[in-house]
Amino acid sequence: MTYLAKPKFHHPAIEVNALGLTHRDYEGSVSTLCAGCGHDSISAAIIRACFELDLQPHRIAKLSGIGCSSKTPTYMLGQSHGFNSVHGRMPSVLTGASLANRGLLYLGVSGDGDTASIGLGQFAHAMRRGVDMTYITENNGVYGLTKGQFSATSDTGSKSKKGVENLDAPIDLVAMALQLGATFVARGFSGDKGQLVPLIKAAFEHRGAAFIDVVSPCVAFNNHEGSTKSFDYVREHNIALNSLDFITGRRPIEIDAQAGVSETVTLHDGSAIRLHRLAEDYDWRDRSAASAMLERHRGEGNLVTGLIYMNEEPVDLHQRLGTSQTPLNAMSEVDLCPGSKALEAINQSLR
Amino acid sequence: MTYLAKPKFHHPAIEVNALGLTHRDYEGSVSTLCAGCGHDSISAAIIRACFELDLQPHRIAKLSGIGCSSKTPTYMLGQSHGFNSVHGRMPSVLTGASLANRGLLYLGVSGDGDTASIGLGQFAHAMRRGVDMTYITENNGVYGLTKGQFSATSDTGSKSKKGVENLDAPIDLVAMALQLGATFVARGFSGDKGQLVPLIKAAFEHRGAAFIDVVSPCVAFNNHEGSTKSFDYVREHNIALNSLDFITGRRPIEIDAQAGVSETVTLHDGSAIRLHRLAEDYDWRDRSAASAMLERHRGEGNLVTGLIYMNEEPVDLHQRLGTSQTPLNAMSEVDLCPGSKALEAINQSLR
Amino acid sequence: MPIQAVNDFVIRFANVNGSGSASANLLFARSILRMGVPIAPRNIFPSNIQGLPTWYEVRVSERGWLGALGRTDVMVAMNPQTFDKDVASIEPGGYLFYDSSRSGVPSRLRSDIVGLGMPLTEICAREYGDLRQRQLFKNIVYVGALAALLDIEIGVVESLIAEQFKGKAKLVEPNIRALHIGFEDARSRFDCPLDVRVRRCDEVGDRILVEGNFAAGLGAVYGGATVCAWYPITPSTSLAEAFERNCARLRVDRATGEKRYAIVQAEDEIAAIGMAIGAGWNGARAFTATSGPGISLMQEFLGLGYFAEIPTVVFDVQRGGPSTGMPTRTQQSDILSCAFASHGDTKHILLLPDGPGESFEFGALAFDLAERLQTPIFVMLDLDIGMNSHLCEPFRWDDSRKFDRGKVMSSADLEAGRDFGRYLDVDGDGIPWRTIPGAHPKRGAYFTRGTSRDRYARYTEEGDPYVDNMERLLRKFDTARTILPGAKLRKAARPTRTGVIHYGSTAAAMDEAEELLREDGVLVDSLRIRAFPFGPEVGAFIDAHDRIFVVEQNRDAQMRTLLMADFDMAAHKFHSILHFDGTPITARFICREISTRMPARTAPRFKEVAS
Amino acid sequence: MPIQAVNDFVIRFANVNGSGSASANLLFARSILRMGVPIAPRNIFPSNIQGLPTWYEVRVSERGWLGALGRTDVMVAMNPQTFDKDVASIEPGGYLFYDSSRSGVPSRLRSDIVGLGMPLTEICAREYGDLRQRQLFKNIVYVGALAALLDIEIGVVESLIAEQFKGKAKLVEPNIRALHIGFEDARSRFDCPLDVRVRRCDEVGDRILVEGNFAAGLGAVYGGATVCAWYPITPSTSLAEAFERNCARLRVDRATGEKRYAIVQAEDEIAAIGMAIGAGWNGARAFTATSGPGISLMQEFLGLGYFAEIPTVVFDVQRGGPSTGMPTRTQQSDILSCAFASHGDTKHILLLPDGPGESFEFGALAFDLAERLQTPIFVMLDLDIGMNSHLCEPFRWDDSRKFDRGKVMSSADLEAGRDFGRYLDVDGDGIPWRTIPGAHPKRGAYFTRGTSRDRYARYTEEGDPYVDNMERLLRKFDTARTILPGAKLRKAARPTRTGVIHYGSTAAAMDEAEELLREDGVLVDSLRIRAFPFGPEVGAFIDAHDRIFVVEQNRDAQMRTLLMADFDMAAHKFHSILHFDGTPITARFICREISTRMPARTAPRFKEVAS
Ligand SMILES: Cc1ncc(C[n+]2csc(CCOP(=O)(O)OP(=O)(O)O)c2C)c(N)n1
Ligand SMILES: Cc1ncc(C[n+]2csc(CCOP(=O)(O)OP(=O)(O)O)c2C)c(N)n1
Ligand code: SF4
Ligand code: SF4
Ligand SMILES: [Mg+2]
Ligand SMILES: [Mg+2]
Repeated sequence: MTYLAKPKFHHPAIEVNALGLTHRDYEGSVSTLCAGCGHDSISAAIIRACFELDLQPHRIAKLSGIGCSSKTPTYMLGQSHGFNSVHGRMPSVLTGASLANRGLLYLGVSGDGDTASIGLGQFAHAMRRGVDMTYITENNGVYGLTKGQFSATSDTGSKSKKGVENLDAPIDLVAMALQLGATFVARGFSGDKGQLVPLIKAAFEHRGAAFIDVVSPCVAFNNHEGSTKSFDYVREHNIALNSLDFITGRRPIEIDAQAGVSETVTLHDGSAIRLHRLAEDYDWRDRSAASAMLERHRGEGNLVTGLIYMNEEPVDLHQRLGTSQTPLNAMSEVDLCPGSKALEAINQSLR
Repeated sequence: MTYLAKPKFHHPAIEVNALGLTHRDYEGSVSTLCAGCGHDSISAAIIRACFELDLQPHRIAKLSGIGCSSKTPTYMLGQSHGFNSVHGRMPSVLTGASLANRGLLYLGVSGDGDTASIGLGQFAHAMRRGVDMTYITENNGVYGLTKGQFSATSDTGSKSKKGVENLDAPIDLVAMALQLGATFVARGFSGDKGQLVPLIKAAFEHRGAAFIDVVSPCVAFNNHEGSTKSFDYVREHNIALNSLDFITGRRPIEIDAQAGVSETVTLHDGSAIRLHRLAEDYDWRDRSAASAMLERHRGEGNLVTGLIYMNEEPVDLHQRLGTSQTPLNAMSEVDLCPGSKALEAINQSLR
Repeated sequence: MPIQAVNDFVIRFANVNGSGSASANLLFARSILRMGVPIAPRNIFPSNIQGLPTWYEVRVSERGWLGALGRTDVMVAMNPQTFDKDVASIEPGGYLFYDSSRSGVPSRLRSDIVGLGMPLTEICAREYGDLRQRQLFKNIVYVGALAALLDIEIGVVESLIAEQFKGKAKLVEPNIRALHIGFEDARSRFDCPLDVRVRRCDEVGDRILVEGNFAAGLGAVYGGATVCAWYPITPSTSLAEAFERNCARLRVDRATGEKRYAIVQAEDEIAAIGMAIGAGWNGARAFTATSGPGISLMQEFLGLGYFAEIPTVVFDVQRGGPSTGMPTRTQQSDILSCAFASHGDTKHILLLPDGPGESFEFGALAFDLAERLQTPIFVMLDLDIGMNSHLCEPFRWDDSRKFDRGKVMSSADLEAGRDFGRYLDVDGDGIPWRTIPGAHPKRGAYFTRGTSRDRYARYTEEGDPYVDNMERLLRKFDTARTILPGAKLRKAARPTRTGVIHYGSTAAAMDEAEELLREDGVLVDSLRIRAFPFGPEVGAFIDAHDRIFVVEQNRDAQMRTLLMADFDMAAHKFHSILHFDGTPITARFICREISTRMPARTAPRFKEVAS
Repeated sequence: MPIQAVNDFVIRFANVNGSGSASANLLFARSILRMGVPIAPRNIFPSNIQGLPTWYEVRVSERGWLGALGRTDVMVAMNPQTFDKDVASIEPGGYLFYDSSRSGVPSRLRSDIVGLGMPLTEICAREYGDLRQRQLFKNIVYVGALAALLDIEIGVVESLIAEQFKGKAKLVEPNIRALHIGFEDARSRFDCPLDVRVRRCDEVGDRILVEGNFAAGLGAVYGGATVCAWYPITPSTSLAEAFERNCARLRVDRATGEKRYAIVQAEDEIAAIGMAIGAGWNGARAFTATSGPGISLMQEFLGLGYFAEIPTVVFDVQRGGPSTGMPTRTQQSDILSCAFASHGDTKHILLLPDGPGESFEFGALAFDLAERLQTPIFVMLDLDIGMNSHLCEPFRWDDSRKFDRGKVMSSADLEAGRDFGRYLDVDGDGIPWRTIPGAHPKRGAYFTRGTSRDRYARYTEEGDPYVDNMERLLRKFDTARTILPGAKLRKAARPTRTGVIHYGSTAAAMDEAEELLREDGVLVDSLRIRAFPFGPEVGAFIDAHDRIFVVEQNRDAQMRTLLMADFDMAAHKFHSILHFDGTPITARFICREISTRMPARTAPRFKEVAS
C-alpha cells in the first residue's frame, strides 16, 4: 500500500448536516491500516452515522482497547476526545468515563481478540450493567496486530493462513450479549455499509448497552480460502434479517426497494427507525426467539446480520444507580463537600 | 456454630467400595464453614460420588480459586493433591495441570464470585477448549467470604440481607457453558443429594469439559426472604428435568420410584447412566433445544436442574492437541532432549 | 504477685467469630473511653465467617500510649478451642476470667495467675430460655462482670447501651438486665474491684475513636470523590462501604433523591481501576480501594495511569503477603509494588497516613494531588489502621477550602486561543495542561494513549520525543516532592547523630519507643515519612545523622530500598528493623532492636517478648 | 571526502513495511557473512502491519564489533515518506543509494554525500508486467546493485538464493535474473566498487547468525519444556513460535504422530501464567513468554508462584515501557517489576542473557533452576536480543547432561516412609522437598495454597510459622546465589579502581567500549551480571573498586536499585549510565558518558551522536 490518504467514504463535498458540519468534520487522522482492511469501512460507517445523526463531535467520547481495530478511533472524529486504553479493558474505562459524565455519547471500539479473548469478562459485565454506550467489535477472527493468530471468535474448523485448523469452540458475541442483558444487539458486515450505517445510528440513539458485532475481514491474515471470516465466505453465508432506515424529522424517509415487510419504531427522542423484514418472520422484541434463531442458524453455518434484539425501554446504569442528572464531573465543593458542621456531628457520634 | 466436626454424610461405617476403601478414605479435614452452609453438602456429595465410583483418591487432583466454596477441597479427599490457587483463576491452573498429566482426574471447585465475576473469562475459555475436568460452581449468589456482596449470578430483583435489590442482569452459568461448547452441562441443588451425586459421577466419567452449577444457599448472607438463592426459594422454583442412576457392572441398578420415562446411556468405559425423565419431553442431546428450554424457564422464573446437555462423543483438549498418551510430566531427557546431533544440524542452517 | 495497675493494662478477649461478641467488646472498650481513659482496641480475626477463634484486645493507657503492647494482663477466655494457649499467654501475675460452667477447667490454670471463674453458661441457661438469647446475652453478662472487676462505672455502660439502641427501646432493657446480672454476680463472687482497674480521668479530651477505613472513606467524601469502583477484599472492603454509607447520608438530594455519587462494585480489581481511570480521565474525582492481590492485578492499568497521566486515587489497605498470605493480618509490604507499579520505568506517589486522622486528611488531599499532579495517588493504609478503632483528634475541615483541580484548560481558555499541547511543559514544573472531554466544539480534543507520543499527544515511535516525555515525567515527580505532605521530625532532647525513620502505623509504637529509649538514656531523633517521593527534609535528616534506623513492617526493608534509590548516599547508614509477623509492631520490639544494635551497648535492657 | 572503509561500515535500508523488503535485506546481510566478514543486522520496525516506515541496518565489522553504532555510512533510501530524514541522517562523506525514477529527488541531496541514483522503478516496470512482481523483484534488483557497489561476490548471493528456494526451483531463476539486472545496471552506471566495500576474510569462523527468541525457544526444547502457554505480544511472539516450530520438528513421534509437548495460546497473560503454574505444580516443565504488559498482568500469579513455590519459567522479552509504550523498541526496563513481582515481600530470580548464545543456554538452564529452586525463573531478553539476528558461537549440548529435577520425593521414598513436610527445610538450604500429584496412594498428598501454612503445609494464621516460612524463603534465595550463573569479570590491562557493571544486551556495545576507552587511556574493569540475586563475586567487585558505573537501558537505574538493596554498601559508589530511548545502546554513548564523568577529565573526546 502507499502512505497516501485512504480513499474516503464517498460523499458530495458540499453536503452539510443540521449543525452545518461537513463530512470532513467527522473524520480523523489518516488510517495506517492495511489497504482494504475491513476496519476502515467500519470507521467510514461510524463517521457517516455521526454525520447523518447531526451529532456534535465534541460530545462524543471514543474509547478502545489495543489492536488494529482499537487503533481506528484515531481515524475518525478528530474533534472528539479519544482514549486508546489497554488490551481488553475498554469496557471498564468507558464505564468509568460514563459515570463521570452522563451527558456525552460513548462509543467503544474493540476487536475480537480485545473483546472475546482477554476482554471477555469486561465485555460481559459492561453488558449486564447496562452501560449506555455503543459497543462495536470489529470482528475478523484473528489478532491482526500481532500477525494473525486465531482469536476466540474463530469458528471451529476455520483455517489459518498457514492451513492450521481452529479446534476450539467459537464465542458468538451476539449470543453472549443477548444472554448477558444487552438491550440492543445487532450484527453487521464491513462489506455492507447500507445495512451498517443505520444500525450504528440506531445504536447511538439507544439509551442503554448497545452492542454491534461487525464482521470485518482482515486482508492481511484472514481473507483466504478456508477462513470463515473472509469477504467471500461472509458474503455467501450472510443472512440479512432486516434492513433499517433511520428517520429523523428533517430527512425524508427513503424507502429501500427491497423485499419484505416494513415496520416503523419510534425511539425515545422522537426519531424513528423503519425496519424492513428481509429473511423471515422474526420478532426482534423477543429475546428467547432471538436466541433460538441464532442457535438455529449457527447450526446451519449461517451468519445472521441485522438488528437481532432491541428492548425499547432500556434501563441504563445511571438510572439503576439513581445518579443525578448533572454530570458528576461538573460538580464542585459546593455540591460535594458536606462541610465542617456535618463533620462535627460525625465526630460527636464517634466519642 | 461449634468447632466440632460437622455431621458427616450418613453412611454405614463398614461400607467399603471395590478398592476396599471406606467412605472415610475420601474425606478431608474438618470443615470450617458455617453450620448449615450449602457448600458442605456439596462436599459430601463429591465424597460420595468418588467413593461410589471407586476412584483412587491419589489419582484425583482437586483445584479451586478463593472463597468459602474454594476452601472446600480441603474438606474432602485428603489423599488427593489439592491446589487453592488465586481468585477466579482455577480454570487456567487446572488446564495447565491437565496438560502436564492427562492421567489424573481433575476436579475444579469454584464459587459464583470466583467463576462469574472475576473468573468469567477463564471459565469461558476452559469450556471452549474442552479441558477434561469436572467443574463445579457452588453458586450462592453472593460473595460469602467477603461477607455477602452480590455476585454476578444474583438475579435481577433479588434482595440482599440489608434489603437492597440487585439491578444488574444475572449471568446464567449453565446457559453460558452450553453456548461456549461445554460437552456436559448440568445443574444441581445442594439440598438434593439424590440428584446431585449421580450428576457428579456422570461428570467424572465424562472425558471433556463437564460443568455443574450447584445452587448452594449461603446461610450467613443469602438465605433470607427476598433472595432467589435461599433454600426456600430454590425448593419452590426447582424444576428437576430428570434424575439419574449411575450404573457400574458391580452395583445393581436401583430403579427410582419416580414418574417419567427412563433411558439408559452407555458411557465410554462401559458404565452407564439411567436417566429418568421427570419434567417434560426434553432431549439432552440437543444443544439448541437445551438453550431454548433454559431461556423459556428463565422467563418463567424457574430454576431448571438435572442433566441439561451431554455430548456423548466429546473431543477434549488433549485429543485436539494430539498430545502423547504418556503424561508429559513422566518424560525424561531421553524423550525430550533432541541431543547434540540435531543441534549441529540447526547450527548449520544458521550459517 | 498479682499485677497492680490503674489505667495501664491490656485486656484480651478470646472469642469465637460469628458469636456476637464484637459489639459487647466494643461496648466494654467505649465505656472506659467515656471514663476519660485513653484506649487502643485491636481485633485479631480469622479469614472465615463463623466458628474460628478471634481475639479482641484493649490497651488501657492513661499516658496515652496507643501502640500494641504485645502482652496480656487480663484474659477473658471465652473460647474453649484456644483456652490453653490463651491461658499460657497471660503475663505472670495476670488475671484470667473464664466460664467455670465447664468442669475440668481449673486444673489447667497456672499458679502464677489469678483465676476468676464465673459459671456464665449456667447463669445464662438459668436466665434465658431461648438458645440464641443465651449466646448473645452471655456476652453482655461478662461485660457486666468486668465492669465490677475493673471498676468501670456501670452508669456509663448503661448510657452507652441506651445510645446504641436509640429508637429500639425494646432492646435496651434486656441488655441492661444482662449487664446487671453479670455485675451483681461478680460482686457477689469476687473481691471487686481487682488491683488492675480503671479510674476516671480526663485524658481523652475531644478525641474520637474511629477506624482508619471509615476515616479514609469519609475523607474521600470531603475530598469530592464522586466515582468509586471497587471489588470486595479484606481489609479494604469497609473503606468502600464507609464511602457509600457517608454518601448515602450526605450526598443525596433531599428533594429529588438524586445521588451526587456513583458506586460500582466491579467484577474484579482490573475493572475497578479501569473505571477509576476512565472517570478520572473524564474529569470526575474517582478512586478504588483494595489490598495486595488487587494491587497486583491493577499493575497494567497503573502503568497506563502513570504514562497517560490520569488523575485517580488508590487506597491500598495492606495485609500480610505475599499471595493470599495472611488476609486478616497487618503488614506494610506493598510499598515496592505500589511505588514501582507496572512494567517499564514507573514511579508512583504514595501517601503514608499514620492512623485515622491522617487517613481522613490524606483521603481528601489525595484527590487534590491526583488532579494537581495528574497521576495515580496511592494512600497506603494497613489492616491495623484500617480495621481497628484508634483514638485520634477529631476530624476538622476548613469550610473555605476549595478543591484544587490542577491545570485544567477551560472552554474559555480554549476559546481565547491558548495553545494546548497535552504533554507540553508550559510551566517548567513537568505538569502539562489537560482538557476535559466535551469542553469545546473545536479545540482541545486530544487522543489519550499508553503508547508514546509527542507534546501535542500525537502518536510517535521516535526516540527523542519519548525521552523528552520521560524526562518531563521525572520533573513532575520532582515537583511532587515540593507539594506532598512533608516528613515529621521529632528531635531528641539533646543533639544526637542517631536517627530513626519510620512511617504509617508504626507511629503510635514509635512515640512510645522514643520515650522508653529516653528513659534508658538513648537519644534518637525521629523522622516520620508521610509521602514518597521524599522531600528535601528527608535528605537533610539523613545527612545530619551517622546512623539511621529504618523501621518497617515488612521483611524486605522496602522503604529502605526506596530511600537508597532516591538518595545518592551511603547505604551503610541504613540499618533495618523489620517486623513482619502480621501482628502490629510494638514499642518493646523496636527498643530491643535498637538497643541491641547500638555500638556502645552490650546487654539489652528490654527483655524478650513474644510479639 | 567520501568515506573509505573496507569491512567497517554501516549500511541502512529505509523501506515500507509489508513490501517484501525483509527477505531481500536478509539475503544481502547473509552474503557478507558468507564472505567471512562479521555483521550485526538490526531491524527498526513500526507497530503496524503494512505501509509504515521500517529500517534495516547492517553493521559490517571485520574486527567483530557487533553492538549498534548509531551512524549510517551507506543509506539505501527506498521509502519516499522518510526520504528527507534518511538523507539527513547519513554521515558526511557517506553514500546514498536511491530510486532515481522519481523526478525532483536530486535537488534534495546534500553536497557532502555521494548520491547513487538508479531508476529502479523504471527498470522494474520495463522488466516486469505484473505489479506485485515489480514490487518484489525491485528489492532483489537493489541487492544486485549493492553487490556491485560494495564488491560483494555475486556467486555468494546466487548460492544463497539457491539455498533459500531449495525445492522451489522455479523461483530461483527469476530471482537470480533480478539480481543480475541490478548488478549489471550498477556496473554500467557507477564506478564500482565504491571506496566503502566488503572484502572476503575469515573472521566469522563457525559462528551462527540467529535471533535470541529462536535461541530461547530452542533452549526450552533442549531444557525439556513440555508445556507452553502464551499470549501473543510483540516482541515475545516469535519465542513461542520458535518453540512450536522446533517441537514440531523434533518432538513428534515418528510412528504415532503423538506430540511430546503441548502448546496453548491462552486467552490472556493471566491465563498463560496460570497454566504454566498449574503444569509446574503437576511436575511438567512449563513456561510462558511475554513482554512488559504481560508481566504486569501476571503479578498476582507470580506472587503465588513465589509463595507456594511452584517451578515455572517466564521469558520476558523486554520492550519500551511504560504501558503500551514503544512496543517495537528495546529496553531493559522490567527489571524491578520482575525482581519484585507481586505485592507482599517477594524477590524473584532473574537470568540475564547477553545474546542468542546465552538465550539458548539459559533457556534450557532455567528449567533446571526452576525445579531445583522451586520458584518462577525469569529469563530477561529484550527486543534487541530477541528479534534481531546476532552472530554468536554455535549452540552446543552435552549429551550426557541430565535434567536436574530438584528435590522430588519419589513414590519409593514415600513408600519407604521418608518424612514428608512440603515446607520442611530438611537440608538447611531453604529448599524443601515436594511430591508430584498422584505419586503415592497413601502418602505425600498435600495442599498447595497462597495463604500461609506450617512446615507440613497445614493452613495456619499464626505469626511464628509464617515468619519461619518467610525466613526459609530468604535462605532459599541465598542458596540461589550459589548456583546461578556467575557474573563475568574482565579485568583491564593494569589494575584500576574504576569498574563498570552491565548486563544483557549491553554486552556487545560494552566490549567495544572497553577497547575504545583503552585506546583513550581509560582503564576499567568490567563485570557482566548474569543473574539476580547476585553472587559473592559481585560484592567483591564492588569492594575492589572506588567508582562503579552501572550501565543500563532504562531510565530509573533499576539494576542499581537492586544492587543497593542487595548489598549494604556505599550507595555513592554507584553512578548510573542510562540509555532508554528505545534504540540499542551504543559504544559511543557509553564512552561519552564515562569520559564526561571521570573526575580527571574535562573535555570529552567522543563527540555527540544521536542515538
Ligand atoms: C496485555 C497485552 N497483551 C498482548 C498485547 C499484544 N496485542 C496487541 S493487539 C493484540 C490482539 C488484537 O486482536 P484484535 O482485538 O482482534 O484486533 P485486530 O488487530 O484483529 O483488529 C494483542 C494480543 C497487548 N498489547 N497487551
Ligand atoms: C484478587 C482478589 N480479590 C478479592 C479477593 C477477596 N475475596 C475472597 S473470596 C471472594 C469472593 C468469593 O465469592 P464466591 O466465589 O462466590 O465464594 P463464596 O464465598 O460465596 O463461596 C473475594 C472477593 C481475593 N481473595 N483476591
Ligand atoms: S493486519 Fe488485518 S486487521 Fe490489521 S490493518 Fe491489516 S487487514 Fe486490518
Ligand atoms: S458465609 Fe455463606 S458461603 Fe461462607 S461458609 Fe458461611 S454460609 Fe457458607
Ligand atoms: Mg481481530
Ligand atoms: Mg458465592
